Amino acid sequence: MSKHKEGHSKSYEKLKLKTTLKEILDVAVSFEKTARDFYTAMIPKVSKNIRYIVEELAEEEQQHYDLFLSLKNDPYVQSQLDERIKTPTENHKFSDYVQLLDLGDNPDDQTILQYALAREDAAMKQYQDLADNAPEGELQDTFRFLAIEEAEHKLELEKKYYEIIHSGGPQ
Amino acid sequence: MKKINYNDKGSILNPLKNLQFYARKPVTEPLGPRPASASYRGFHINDLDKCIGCSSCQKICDNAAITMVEVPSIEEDASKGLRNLRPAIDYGRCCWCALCVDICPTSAIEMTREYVHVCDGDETDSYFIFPKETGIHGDSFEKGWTKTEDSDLLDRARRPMGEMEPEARIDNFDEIVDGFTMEMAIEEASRCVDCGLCEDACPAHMHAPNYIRSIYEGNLEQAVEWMYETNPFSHVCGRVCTHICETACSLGHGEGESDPIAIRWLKRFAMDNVSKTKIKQIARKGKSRKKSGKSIAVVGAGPAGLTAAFDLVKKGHKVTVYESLPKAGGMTRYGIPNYRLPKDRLDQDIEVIQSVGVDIKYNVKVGTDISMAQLQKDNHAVVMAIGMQMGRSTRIPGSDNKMVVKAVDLLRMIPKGDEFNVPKSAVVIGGGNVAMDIARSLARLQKQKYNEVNITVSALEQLGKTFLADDDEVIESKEEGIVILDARGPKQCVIENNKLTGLETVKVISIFDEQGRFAPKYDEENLQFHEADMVVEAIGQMSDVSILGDELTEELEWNRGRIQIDGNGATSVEWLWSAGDMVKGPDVINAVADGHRVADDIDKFLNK
Amino acid sequence: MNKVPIDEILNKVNGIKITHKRKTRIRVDVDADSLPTLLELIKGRASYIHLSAITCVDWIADNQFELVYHVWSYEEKCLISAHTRIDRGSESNPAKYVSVYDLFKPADFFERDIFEMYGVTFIGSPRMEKFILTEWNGVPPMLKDFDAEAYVQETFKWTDYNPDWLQELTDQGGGIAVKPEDIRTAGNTHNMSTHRERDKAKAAAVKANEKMQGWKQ
Amino acid sequence: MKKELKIIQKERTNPLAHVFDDFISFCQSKSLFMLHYCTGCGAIELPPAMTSRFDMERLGIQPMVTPRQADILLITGYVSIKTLKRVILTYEQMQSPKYVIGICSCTVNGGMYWQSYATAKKLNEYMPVDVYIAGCMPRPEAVMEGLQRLKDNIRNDKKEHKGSAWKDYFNRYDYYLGNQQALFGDDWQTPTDIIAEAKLYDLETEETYGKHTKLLEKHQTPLLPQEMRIK
Amino acid sequence: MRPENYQAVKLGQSNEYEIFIGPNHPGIEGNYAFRLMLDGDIVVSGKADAGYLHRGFEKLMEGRLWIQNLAIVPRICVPDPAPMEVAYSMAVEEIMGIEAPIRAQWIRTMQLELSRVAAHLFTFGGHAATTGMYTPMFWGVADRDLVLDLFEDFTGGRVYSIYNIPGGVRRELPPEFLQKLSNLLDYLESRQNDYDNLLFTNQVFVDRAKGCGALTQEQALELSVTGPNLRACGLAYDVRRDDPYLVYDELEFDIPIQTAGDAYARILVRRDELFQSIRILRQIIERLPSIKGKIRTPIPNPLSWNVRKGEAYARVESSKGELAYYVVSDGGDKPYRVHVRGPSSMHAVQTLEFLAKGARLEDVAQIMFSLDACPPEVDR
Repeated sequence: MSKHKEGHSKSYEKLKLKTTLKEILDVAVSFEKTARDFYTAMIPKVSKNIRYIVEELAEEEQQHYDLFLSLKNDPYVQSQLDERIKTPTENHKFSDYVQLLDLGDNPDDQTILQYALAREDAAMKQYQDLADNAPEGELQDTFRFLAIEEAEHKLELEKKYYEIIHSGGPQ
Repeated sequence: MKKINYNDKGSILNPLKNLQFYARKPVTEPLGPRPASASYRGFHINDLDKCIGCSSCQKICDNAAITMVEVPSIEEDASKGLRNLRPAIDYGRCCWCALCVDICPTSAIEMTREYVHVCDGDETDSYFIFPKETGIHGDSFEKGWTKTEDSDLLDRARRPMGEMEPEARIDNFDEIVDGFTMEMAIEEASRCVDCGLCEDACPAHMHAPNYIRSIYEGNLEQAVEWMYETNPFSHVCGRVCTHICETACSLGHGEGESDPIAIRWLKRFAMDNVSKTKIKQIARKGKSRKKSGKSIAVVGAGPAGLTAAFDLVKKGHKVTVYESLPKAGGMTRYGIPNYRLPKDRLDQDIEVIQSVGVDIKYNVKVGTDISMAQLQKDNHAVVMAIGMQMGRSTRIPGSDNKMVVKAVDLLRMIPKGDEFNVPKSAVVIGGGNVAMDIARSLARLQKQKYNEVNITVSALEQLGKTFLADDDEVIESKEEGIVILDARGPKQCVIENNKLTGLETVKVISIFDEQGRFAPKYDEENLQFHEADMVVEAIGQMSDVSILGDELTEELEWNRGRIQIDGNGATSVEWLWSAGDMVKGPDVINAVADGHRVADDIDKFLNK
Repeated sequence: MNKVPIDEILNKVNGIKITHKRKTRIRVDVDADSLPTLLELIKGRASYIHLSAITCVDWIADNQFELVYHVWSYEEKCLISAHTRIDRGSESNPAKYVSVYDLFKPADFFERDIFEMYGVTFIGSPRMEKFILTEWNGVPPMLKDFDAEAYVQETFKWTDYNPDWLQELTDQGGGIAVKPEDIRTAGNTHNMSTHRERDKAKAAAVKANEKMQGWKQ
Repeated sequence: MKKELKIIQKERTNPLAHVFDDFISFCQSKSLFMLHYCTGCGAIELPPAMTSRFDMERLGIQPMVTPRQADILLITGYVSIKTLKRVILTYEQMQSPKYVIGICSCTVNGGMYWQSYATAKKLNEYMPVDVYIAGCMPRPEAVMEGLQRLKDNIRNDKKEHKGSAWKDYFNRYDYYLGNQQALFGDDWQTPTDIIAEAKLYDLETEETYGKHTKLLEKHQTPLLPQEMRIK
Repeated sequence: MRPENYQAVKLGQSNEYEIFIGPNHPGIEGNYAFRLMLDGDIVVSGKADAGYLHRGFEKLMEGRLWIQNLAIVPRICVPDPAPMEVAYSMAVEEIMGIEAPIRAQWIRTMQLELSRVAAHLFTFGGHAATTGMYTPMFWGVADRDLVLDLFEDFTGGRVYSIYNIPGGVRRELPPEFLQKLSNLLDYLESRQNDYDNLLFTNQVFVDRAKGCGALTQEQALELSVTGPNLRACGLAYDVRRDDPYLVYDELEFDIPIQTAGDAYARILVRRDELFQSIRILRQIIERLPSIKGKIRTPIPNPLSWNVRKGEAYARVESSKGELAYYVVSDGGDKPYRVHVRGPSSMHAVQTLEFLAKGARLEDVAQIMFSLDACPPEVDR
């Protein structure tokens, strides 16, 4: 956990220094890229039967990456952000009670999901903090948008978690 | 009454009496149809939404006037008992007796007060109508003959099933339900309208209408014969089946109080009242005399594996079943407590299967005692049916304590007779039937040992809305003194000095989103602490696929964590099939259905 | 007139079995040989003068016809149903029995009816000829082995409807699924559960299998 | 289904022909005699329709006792094979134009006697039907509606060719005869010479003749005049 | 092959000749035929020719479920269908060993009596028409239609009620029904004078009907004549009183008799019976509201209803005479055998043949209508 916290604060500092929308998106894009690469690298390491989870995670990060990238190059980015901020995704706090574990060498499906959940949670909270501390206007909107995006992603993961873990058992 | 004077020849003036009729009102009705009476049996209408396509109207129709037509735009769902068949009525046959109205289980088909239909000689097509909300000519008429309580031809009430009182059952593992008596069974069986919705809904497509009919006729052996055609686990299914059939039952679709037929209890009744030797004879029926010379290995002696083995043996193949535990039955033995499924009944099912010629090797763990590669070498085909025997953990803080255990492990220990410390108080996490099973089992042990029950079940899901366990289970658990705390998420297991003291939970505001997917909302203010010596996790299970070995795991195609299979259970590896919980999810009847499918496919493959 | 209890009179007939079903119904079972005697007795001695009906029942499993004579007494206000069984005979050697026309005039109608519908010849009946079925050439239709429904399906054509709504449904991929005749061909309403689902599931499995074969290779 | 048949009609040159036709069909529709023959259970609703309560006479329809003078043949429900023979005889004896009304389910597809070995299932196999009235049995009001429909059809016959189903019997005699033969045997014959009538009315088509009429010729015995000898 | 009765005239012996009456003949009730050997206009002998309405009911019933037969039984006698339903239901109930609830029995009785009223009104018209009087037919049919309106009200069908079911009746009476019934009875009673003037004391009719088709009591008994026809010969016999069913033993009514045994006596018996029926219905109107309770004893689901082995002979007094159903069950879901003993099967064949002998040709139709013969009961 400590390892992650460190990462959090580091990126937090990094983002805090950025002052324009584009710059922030640049950093966000790079974060997504890191995440994607992390999951992609993990694919061959896990057993084949649970590989799909990691593959899907990588796929989702890739989608985020693509989204941020296209946003960055979108001339009407501001209006898009405004649109998105109007309907924030609620944080249901399920992940708060999921313990973050060490991934280890041979993680099982639950561990991977828990790790991914914690990661999204952390990212979301970080953008939330940044948004709270940023001055009103473009910057705050951008952070808020990013927080929402991460929250959304986390929610999807939670659903997946329930469907995979909370299932099974005889009648 | 005026007497007639027969001798009165009358007067010549008698015809003048007729003059009085000029003053009377004429009886002639104006031209055009008069409105018919309030219960007139006129042309039909059918509420297409209420109609479930059960074809009861077709069966009761004495004139063979009703054709069932398929309407593709209507949703079809076998598991809910909905067919997209709707009645079309041939007015060249109909006699307007309204029996179809009176039998309709959902009161969909009714009659209006419309009665005039005239057509030219070449327009007889208009005699074949598809009744909808509006009648034959698309006009709305007032309803005429509709079903009333008196005219209803169906018996809506289920025969009550006797149960042990909570006080009597709480300190032992005796079976709770009494079962039907012959009289009750016949009465219950007589309610069946033979629509076949149950058969469609059943994963194994058990011939429920046929065996219900046989029970009604008092021919229990015939009933058992029908059962064994599709299910060698009829004792088990007669007790613990998820009975999708009863959800589908057309009688259960009725308005108001209308119970589905107790198909499961009827099955139980028939099985219990036919002798074991007779059942063995029945089970052997249709066994191939010829030996095929092919051998098949089945991994796991659960319902899926044994069903496949049973079928394959009957087809003349040699089958060996490998079981890692000392007894067969899989989850039905090591997952379902005695009070729901007495083990002698399970033993009987297995004995019957063995009597057909299935060879079971106990205490052999594939992967350690014998490798998959070895099985492949020795056999023409291998069936993997290992089930889901590993419990999932919540992995909340403190869940690594040794007094935090998984329900499946505990459930397995009880029938095995393994000793463990019965906790004075326990919390069960989970809201499914497994959670109820372990809670009720522990309650019994507590009662035996401490003479009091102290069990709390804490579940994310909300009672009466999203709760997973069957209603009966919840009701019975409560009767037995188990506290069910719904809508609570586990926060942490509280550990003090390395000793478990209890579980902390947090309130769940809502659990599913609009699409019915999991999206829990927690209220962090609302915390609660449950004191407990033991926390049992009953949230989910998984399959121990590690026994396949890395190589095979790599070779196989997977589908979201489960071995990818085709419609018949064949995996991507030519010699390997997979069946049961490990590929289909947890359910005896699904496992049995899977077993049949796999056996059929293997047989086809071997005879190629 | 001294009233003799009916049982006493009945018991004069050899091998009789008397069942008092209710106050106004007595069932007696007698041999075919003794039945005319019985009828004569109850008509002559006990005022059973009203022949209500003669019924023939075809017990094909026993290869027998059961003849039931329902006789009513206006005085006793009681109905005696005299049951007897005769051999069912065969096509070449049709069933025969004696007529009771001498005793009861209406037997003419009932015996003729049974002759037509079951092919039982009543010896001594005045008009052993066709009456209702004068234009029927087949076997006596009431025999259990005459399958009327099969005959009808063979002889007659049904109206072939093709209304617009059906055409529409057929275009959508639906249309007639279960005809009323389909569920009756089994001859028994109870073997007619539709197995469409099962068939469908099988078809789907076959399809899926074909698809799988693709990636297997 | 009914095919459009070519009928060789004499050239009508009179310009007033159509006016005349209309007038004739108007008159025909206003005065109809209904043959009093109850073939089946639907007949029970005819007395109410005929008598004061529903009063068929206000439509200009009255019962008539002989087929020769009747215009309408009401088939009131099922026709047993035995009756069907008589019905066909009766129908052929009626003078053209003649109309058949099929009442009840039974005339369309066997009705509730669909299982019966003794009843015919489809009336229109044996004679052309003008109007069907649904019901088992139809109420007098429905019967009245049916009769009105028939009247309308007769009235509009020249425009829509609805009220001339009877011509079909001559046009396609072979078809009807074939169905009759299938049911009654090959030697089935009636005293009426339909082919001669068809020739007379100019109603013969290629479908008037066929293998069934050939069969009829083979079996037909001349109908000798009956002698009545009273001393 | 031509139907045999096409040829209207055939050579007979000496001066006798044969003619066919029916099936299409205004003097025949229903679809029925009669072959007469005539000498002048005196009938030498007559032979009934039935089967025009044959549908094979008894065969049909063997092929249908117990409950499906409910729809088919009323068709056996069209003018008076209610006793058919009741008799069949009673027979099945007897085999099953169940009994309809008392209220259902009262309702059934009411239905039977109403049906009798309707049937008798119909017969007056038919009988009168054979003597050339059409007004009674217009009246009788119109008045019968009022009864049918009531049937429609409480059974849902005008003619075929399909209202009975083994175990009871299908529907509770609609509100205000008894009031309507009472009004109808008032009306019918008020018509008594009209009918008497028009028909029963009409000298034209009386002269035609008196002495026509006379039966002595002995002849009637020998021919198994029942119902009003038997009562017209002086024997006060009625199934309702002598073999009581439903609630007839709780009702007060007289059994009207005549002694002449001719057509006139028969129609007078029917006239008196009509008013006895009204008397019974009045008692029912009075008693029925106080009889509460269910109207149906539950039977098993009709699709899988096996009636236990056994047989029953249920007798009912229909408007024509003694109607009986002999039902045999072999324990299956369909009747093994149903035998319908229609009263007209006795009247329309042997009795008619007997009475026609020596009658004049123009009286044959009257004799048939006066016997109230219902051909479908013969043909089935």
